[in-house]
Amino acid sequence: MRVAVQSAPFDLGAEAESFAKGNTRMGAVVTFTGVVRDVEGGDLSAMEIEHYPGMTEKAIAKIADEAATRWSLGDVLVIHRHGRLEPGERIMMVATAAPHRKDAFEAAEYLMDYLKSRAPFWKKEITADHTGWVAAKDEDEDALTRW
Amino acid sequence: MRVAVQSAPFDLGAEAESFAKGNTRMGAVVTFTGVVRDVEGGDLSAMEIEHYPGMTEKAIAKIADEAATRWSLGDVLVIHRHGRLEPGERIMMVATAAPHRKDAFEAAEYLMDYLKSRAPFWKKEITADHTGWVAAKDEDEDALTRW
Amino acid sequence: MDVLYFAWVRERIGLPREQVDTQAATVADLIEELRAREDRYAAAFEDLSALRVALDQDLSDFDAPLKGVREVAFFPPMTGG
Amino acid sequence: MDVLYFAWVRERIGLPREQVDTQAATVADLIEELRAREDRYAAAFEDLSALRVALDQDLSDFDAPLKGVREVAFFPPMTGG
Repeated sequence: MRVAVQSAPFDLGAEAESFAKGNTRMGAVVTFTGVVRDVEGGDLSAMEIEHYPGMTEKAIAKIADEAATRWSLGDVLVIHRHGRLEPGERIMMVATAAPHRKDAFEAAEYLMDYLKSRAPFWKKEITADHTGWVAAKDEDEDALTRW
Repeated sequence: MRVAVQSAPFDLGAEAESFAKGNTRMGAVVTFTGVVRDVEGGDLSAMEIEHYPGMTEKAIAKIADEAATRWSLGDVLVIHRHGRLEPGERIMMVATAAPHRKDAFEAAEYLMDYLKSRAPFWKKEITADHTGWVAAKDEDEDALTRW
Repeated sequence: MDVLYFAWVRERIGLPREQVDTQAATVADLIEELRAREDRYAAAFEDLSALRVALDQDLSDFDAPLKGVREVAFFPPMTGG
Repeated sequence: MDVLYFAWVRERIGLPREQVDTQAATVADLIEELRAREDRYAAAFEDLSALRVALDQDLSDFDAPLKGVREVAFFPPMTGG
């Protein structure tokens, strides 16, 4: 398991390749990558991601550990950026490796659902004429009831 | 949408990177990669994948089209190899890009479920002392009832 | 009409494709004709529940009509992915 | 005890962390003390349903005891991923 919380960009291709290379005895590898989308209207100039150093790493590790107890997993990778990101930049990725596809998919979705609402990150959107914190969505909180 | 049916290996890192790069207005990118696992007992020497040239491409395109009508998707990629593969080699990958993670995940799972049971590929396992066609699993057929 | 065989159906029959001259109205009728030919066909078509059929490269059913069809393929349940 | 603020809680209060000398028994008691200090605190703690709390870097509840706790953090619902 590897958890990285960083301001630097990450190389999706290299991360996916090296994760899969380290898990050739697993039948299924799933990756999820989150990208900064432009807001409605198309005038997002940047997104700023604040986090809680210390707690962030612990919270993510706890989520990944829980996933490993729920599914048969060979490996988990979580990378999450903080700081200033521009539209089109990649915010974060998770990767899961499992003997079977169902475990790899479900564990990746579980990680995403919990990272959204239980890891201490806060997003701020900066547009030409406005700056505002992104509100948590009810649907993200509701997604947790699935597990 | 890109569908590739090929005997040559594919470069997961490069494919994931280029797929994500082409979809920076999508918030979510999911990839699934299938890997040749060793069989129980650990003596798989190779897997041979037969397919139905002509029908394969059509069947995959139909599955991908259906996914695009069911979910809000920006893009779909399917690569599936045929011929001889050794343990640890990558058999296939799918990638989906969508505005939201739920669509990207569900569409990728849908593609996988249908590729398993509705695209004309057949796997043969070759071990030191045995050669045999992989039997379709009831659970793979059952997986389709979810959709 | 072109008849194609894949995986163990191909192995049992011993060839990947052949031209078949037939007046069979449905897939099931064609299977009856093939079964009657030789043991290897009878062996391949022994258990229809273990077989699938595609007509002109689209999955179909055993009771589907063959009128206008140019390519019939028989194979076991697929195991892709 | 160290008290940390994140996102708009930090912006409303105007600082990211401070040392607070308190005998508050629970998180809710600590919030009452902070609210009473100044308007900016009252503004930050106006709507508790919009706030979350972590004790020593673990998510917790407003009625949790503060005994033995070294670090309390207040922040809005998280929006990671």
